[in-house]
Amino acid sequence: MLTYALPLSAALFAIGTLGVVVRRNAIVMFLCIELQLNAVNLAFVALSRQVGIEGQLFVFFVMTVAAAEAAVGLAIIIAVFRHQRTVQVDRFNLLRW
Amino acid sequence: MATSYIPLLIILGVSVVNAVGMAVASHVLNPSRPTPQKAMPYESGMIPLGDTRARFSIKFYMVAISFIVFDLEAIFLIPWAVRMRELGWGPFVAVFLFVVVLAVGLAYEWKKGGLEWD
Amino acid sequence: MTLDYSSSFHYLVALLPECVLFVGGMGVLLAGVSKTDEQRRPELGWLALAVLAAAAVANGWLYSVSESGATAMIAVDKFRLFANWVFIVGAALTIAISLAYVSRQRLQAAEYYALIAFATVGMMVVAASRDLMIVFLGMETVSIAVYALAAFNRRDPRSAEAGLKYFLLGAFASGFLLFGIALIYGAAGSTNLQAIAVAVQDGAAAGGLMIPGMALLVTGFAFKVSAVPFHMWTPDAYEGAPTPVTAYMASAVKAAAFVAFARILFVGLDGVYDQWFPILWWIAAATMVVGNLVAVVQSSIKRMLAYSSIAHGGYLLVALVAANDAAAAGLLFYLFVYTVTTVGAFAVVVTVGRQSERDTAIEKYAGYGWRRPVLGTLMTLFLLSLAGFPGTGGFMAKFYVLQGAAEAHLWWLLVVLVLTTLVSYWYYLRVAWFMWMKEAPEGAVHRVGGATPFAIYVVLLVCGGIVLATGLLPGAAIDLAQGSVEGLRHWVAGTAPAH
Amino acid sequence: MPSSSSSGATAPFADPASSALSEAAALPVQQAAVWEPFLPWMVVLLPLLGFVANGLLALVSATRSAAAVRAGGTEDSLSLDGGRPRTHRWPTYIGPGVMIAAFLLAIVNFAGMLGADLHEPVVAGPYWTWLATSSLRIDVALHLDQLSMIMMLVVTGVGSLIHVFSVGYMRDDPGYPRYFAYLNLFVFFMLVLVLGAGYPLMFVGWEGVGLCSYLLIGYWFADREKADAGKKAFIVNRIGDFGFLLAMFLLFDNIGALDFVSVFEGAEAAFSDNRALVTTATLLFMLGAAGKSAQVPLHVWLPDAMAGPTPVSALIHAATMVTAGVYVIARSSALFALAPASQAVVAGIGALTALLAATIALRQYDIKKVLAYSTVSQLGFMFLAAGVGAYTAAVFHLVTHAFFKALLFLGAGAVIHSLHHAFHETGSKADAQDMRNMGGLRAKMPVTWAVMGIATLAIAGVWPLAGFFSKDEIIWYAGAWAGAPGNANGSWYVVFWVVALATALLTAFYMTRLMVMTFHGRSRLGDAEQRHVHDSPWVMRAPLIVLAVLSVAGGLLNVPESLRVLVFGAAPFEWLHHWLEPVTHAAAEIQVAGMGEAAHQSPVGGGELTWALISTVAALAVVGGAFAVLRKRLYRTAAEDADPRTGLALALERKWYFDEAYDRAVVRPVLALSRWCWKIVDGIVIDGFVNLAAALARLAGWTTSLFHTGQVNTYAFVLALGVLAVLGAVYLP
Repeated sequence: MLTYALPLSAALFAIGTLGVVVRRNAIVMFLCIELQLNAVNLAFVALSRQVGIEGQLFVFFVMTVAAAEAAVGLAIIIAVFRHQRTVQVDRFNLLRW
Repeated sequence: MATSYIPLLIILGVSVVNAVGMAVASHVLNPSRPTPQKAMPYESGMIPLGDTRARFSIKFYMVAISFIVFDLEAIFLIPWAVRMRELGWGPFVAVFLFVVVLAVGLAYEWKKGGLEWD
Repeated sequence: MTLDYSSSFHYLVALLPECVLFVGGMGVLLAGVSKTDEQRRPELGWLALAVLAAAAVANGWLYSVSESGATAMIAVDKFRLFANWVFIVGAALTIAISLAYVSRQRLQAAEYYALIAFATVGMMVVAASRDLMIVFLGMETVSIAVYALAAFNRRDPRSAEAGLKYFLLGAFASGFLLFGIALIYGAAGSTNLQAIAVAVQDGAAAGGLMIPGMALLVTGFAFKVSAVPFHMWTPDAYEGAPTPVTAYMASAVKAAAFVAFARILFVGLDGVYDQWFPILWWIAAATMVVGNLVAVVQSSIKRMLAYSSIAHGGYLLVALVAANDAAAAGLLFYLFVYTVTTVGAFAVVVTVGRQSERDTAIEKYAGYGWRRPVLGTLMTLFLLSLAGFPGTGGFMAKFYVLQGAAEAHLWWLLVVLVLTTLVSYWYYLRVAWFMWMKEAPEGAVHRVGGATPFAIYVVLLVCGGIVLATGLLPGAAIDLAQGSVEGLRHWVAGTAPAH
Repeated sequence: MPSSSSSGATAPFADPASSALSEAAALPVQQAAVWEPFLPWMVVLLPLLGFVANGLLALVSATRSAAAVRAGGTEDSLSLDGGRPRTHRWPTYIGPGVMIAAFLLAIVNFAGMLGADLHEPVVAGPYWTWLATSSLRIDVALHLDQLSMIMMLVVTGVGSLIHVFSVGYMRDDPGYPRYFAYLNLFVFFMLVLVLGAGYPLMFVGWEGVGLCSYLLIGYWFADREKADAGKKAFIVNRIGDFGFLLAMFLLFDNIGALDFVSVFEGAEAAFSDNRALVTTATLLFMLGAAGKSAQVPLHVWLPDAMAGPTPVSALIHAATMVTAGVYVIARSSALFALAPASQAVVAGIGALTALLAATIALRQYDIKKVLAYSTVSQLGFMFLAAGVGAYTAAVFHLVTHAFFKALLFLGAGAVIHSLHHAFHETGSKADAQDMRNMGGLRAKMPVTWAVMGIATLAIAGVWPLAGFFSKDEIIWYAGAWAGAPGNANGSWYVVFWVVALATALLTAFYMTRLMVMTFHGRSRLGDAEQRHVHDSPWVMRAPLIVLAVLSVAGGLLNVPESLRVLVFGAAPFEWLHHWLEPVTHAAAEIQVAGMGEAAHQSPVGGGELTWALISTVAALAVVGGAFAVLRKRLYRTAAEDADPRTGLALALERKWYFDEAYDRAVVRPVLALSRWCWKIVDGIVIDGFVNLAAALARLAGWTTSLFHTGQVNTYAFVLALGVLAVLGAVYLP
């Protein structure tokens, strides 16, 4: 079981990472981050079969954190949208290196 | 155990192949002679104006966020509720405090007018 | 009393400062809701300060509480309590320099102060936790609150942009951190640091999950402490955020990440020192070099201080790499001094900008010292302390870290540290040079007007006093820091880690 | 004076070792009467109090002038015509007052030490524990021994004179209180440097004097060039600090302590089996010393530092701060003795510096630049002395140099002051520091001429003035070391000896040139200006005269037996040498054990008296010859003098192109590197990585939308790459 679940989790995580790197829409990027978190959830659940029940408990916490991030993140995205009329991150250039 | 899912997988595979195949086939087999008229979204209807993305009111967002928060409340309450009697008073107090915190959050949102649609 | 966590009540006791601050934060929030009067803003700030004072009392009281054993999820040790002082002081100073800013910028005061309180709670949780999952929750509490704070000024597009960048990248990095935790959990069978240490001793590192887990964890924390090459978000976020928030991010938030990082590395991952040593060695060196070199060419003081904070992160990483008691105590002492100094410097930046985001260009400081001698003198003091000039707390802190590095024979890191410190003199003194050696531009003289808020003066004098006191009479603070790390690294009774 | 007559005194030029050994035998552990230093902390504290008082006055004055500007006036409306404000009157008493008080206290302590026959350093304090960790304890305490006593006397004594001089010199400066605040602060840090009882405390002073030097060089900050000079000084000094800090931590790691007493006790044991380590440590100290004392190749800041007010140049850049490097080496003599290679480097750098700077001084026209290069050159002499283990000679030259170089600078200051006024009165734009604009001032400024003449003869090494004895001793020791039996680098020391001799003659030449161009020959001033040139007021003249007396008599401090005939036996025999014996004997013992006694003759034969006579005759000949030749020469004013220089003259005028070389080799690359880090490492990638990502994307036949990766994506990309790098580092080792 673990031999399938962990690579799957890693693959999902990698897809999420790739998504954050290549997508320009802030919301899509955020969705990709959620995908990463859920990949970790998968890993927790899979590992908990071997290790113990806490793994499943952790998933609850991660979900809560993800929800909180979503709330704040979307609020920030809305704030940005109000100024810029876009959520394409490559249009933001007020702050540059 | 896993074998019992095989028919399901087969159906899934067939449906995917079928759907993709039909879409591809129609593209491949279809003779393509576009005219300006044909290229319009509605060949003989109104010419569409503006963005296809309709604006949603910010209030939908507020409701959605509230929903997520109180939805997640449940995943902490249910495991406790299932075993409430065995767990005793300690966890009860803990859950009580948890709910109080959420209640404060709700009170804040209420006072701020986050729950009013208008 | 002694805590053995036999009842849930013990957790409440162990988390007393957190509880006090959290309840107080909610109180501030609700107080703000009930009062919509614009004039009430400063009062909410004072209320938040009072709550912090209560938390400080609770923190002091915890010194009289002991725990049985050193394996519980929530630590009640001096390491945590010292870190709490840093967070409380950092938060209090931040609130004090925010009072006028919040009113002037018409920010939502209740939410602003409550978020700072909640973020501080998160930091305390981070410092207290002996469990990776609690560390994660604490870090997220901090991060989410600070995302919101960074984007807090809704009228300023730069603030929103800073918040978005910080949020996207911070969440991204949290993913790596979490994945690392999951892998370590799988390898060690627990997220408890002591259990992990024992598992590593029993050979858990050979399983193939531990090392990548450690690597991901390290990168996650490297992001939180803005170490090169995970620092890209820092200048943008620091520049765009409201200046008091920038002060808070550069000081307390960074301190929290370092405290957790130290505990994890020194306790849980001590057995795989050989694996993380080279990684952190290179990250530390790169952070010092890039942070200092890039700071040289900055023209905005906020950005300069952002890169300076990256550079200081590099110095602190040296203490982590050294991984001995002197370095650990040095880390705590450094964090304290650095927090105070940084907030002090930002207090001047806020004042120069007249409670807004104006005049952040370093050229705007021309002649400032002669126009506002007290502010100019104190700013010079803070800059000298950041540069590590003898007689200031910054020197003592750096000296202490260097001592730890020398004891660990990290000669090359020591050379890099000293050399990059010398580079840092350039950009810190450039500001001092503008303040004292340059003539003010035409017309600037007339813009001096407006009294400096009382709270800012208090902050400046407190920070200046601490910087001087820790520079000249650091004995008490150093004793406290040394006492605070006793036993931290000796995680299994009787076996001192050897490297 | 305790001119103790030990048995080792029969050697014509007693080398430190034999007399040290014999004295140790003659005076077996005789615990001298315990000497209690009298308020030594007060000596350090007084200048600090002066700084605080003057600093407050400066702030009051600055606030007032800002208020005046706000009220619609200009900075000039505050000028001091209508009576001096109080903020400008009080510093006159506070600034020199605290200095003189400190000097008197220093004398009291000196007298006490004289009477005590002290063999071990007295550590006053600890006043408080600065840092106490499990492995290191640093106390704030004062290290009082014969060496620090000499330094304390020089710093407070010469410092007092220069403070008094400044009262006249800076009288009309709008920043008068600020000036005295900085000057007092400098003296405070300088005293911490020389009196601190350990390397960390010394480092405090070390950094502090650097900071004050920076502040005072950039004192007239309206002038961009001058502020830049301040920065240059600060940065070059930082390079020196780097060496100092590293050396300190090397010592800590090997000895476990940083206070002088423990370090020198533990040094031999700690380093006996690891000479490479002590060589590294001492070389790092040498780096620090070279930065502070302006030795090649770190000398470039000192001539630029002349941008500051002239009394500052006299105090900081001639008499005290720049000698800190010599002091560090003398203080660490027990360490340097363990590292002959480092000593050779010290001697070599010293000799090279002495020669190079002297050649540059030949072709400078700015009177202060000539003196600056002369200072660099004389510091080179001191390093040479330290490098040959003649620490007494180094300190001796340090003291006499403080006298005559301070005198030269103050004299030059008087000239500049006077000319500046004259040019100001007539509205001339001529440069008051350019010697081509001077000439024939002797008649107008006889006192200044006389005292500067004395100083010139002293620095040129003419008998019986101070410089003659101190310089002669250095040259003599350099030659003596060449013949030491165990000296592996003997042939190098022959070179050093020759260089030292040649430099001494160059010194005589360029100083004569300075005198002639300034005071003799045709006056190149206009008639209008001539009327305004005159000697300085008494408050400036008095310090000059005192320094002139010291420049004459200073040599009597350490007259060797063989030369006593030259002073008709009027001086105590090798007083300074005996005085410093308790400090230097440890180093001397190690040296003698390592390479045997130094030969008591020059490399080409001849006793000390012979060579002393030869050198003074040669110096006199050069002075006389140069005077005769140059006096007839018709100099043109700076404005008229437009001939392009070529060849060696150009190279000398351009100071051997050091500045240009540094600009190309260091300044520009560092700035370029900073920008590179900024644009490439940080800004990144905006081009590089993005294009890379795009190329990868195309390669995979992906969508073209990847062409426009925004910054956030780029940051995320870098972050992901970092993760991959870390993972790779874990997996691939």
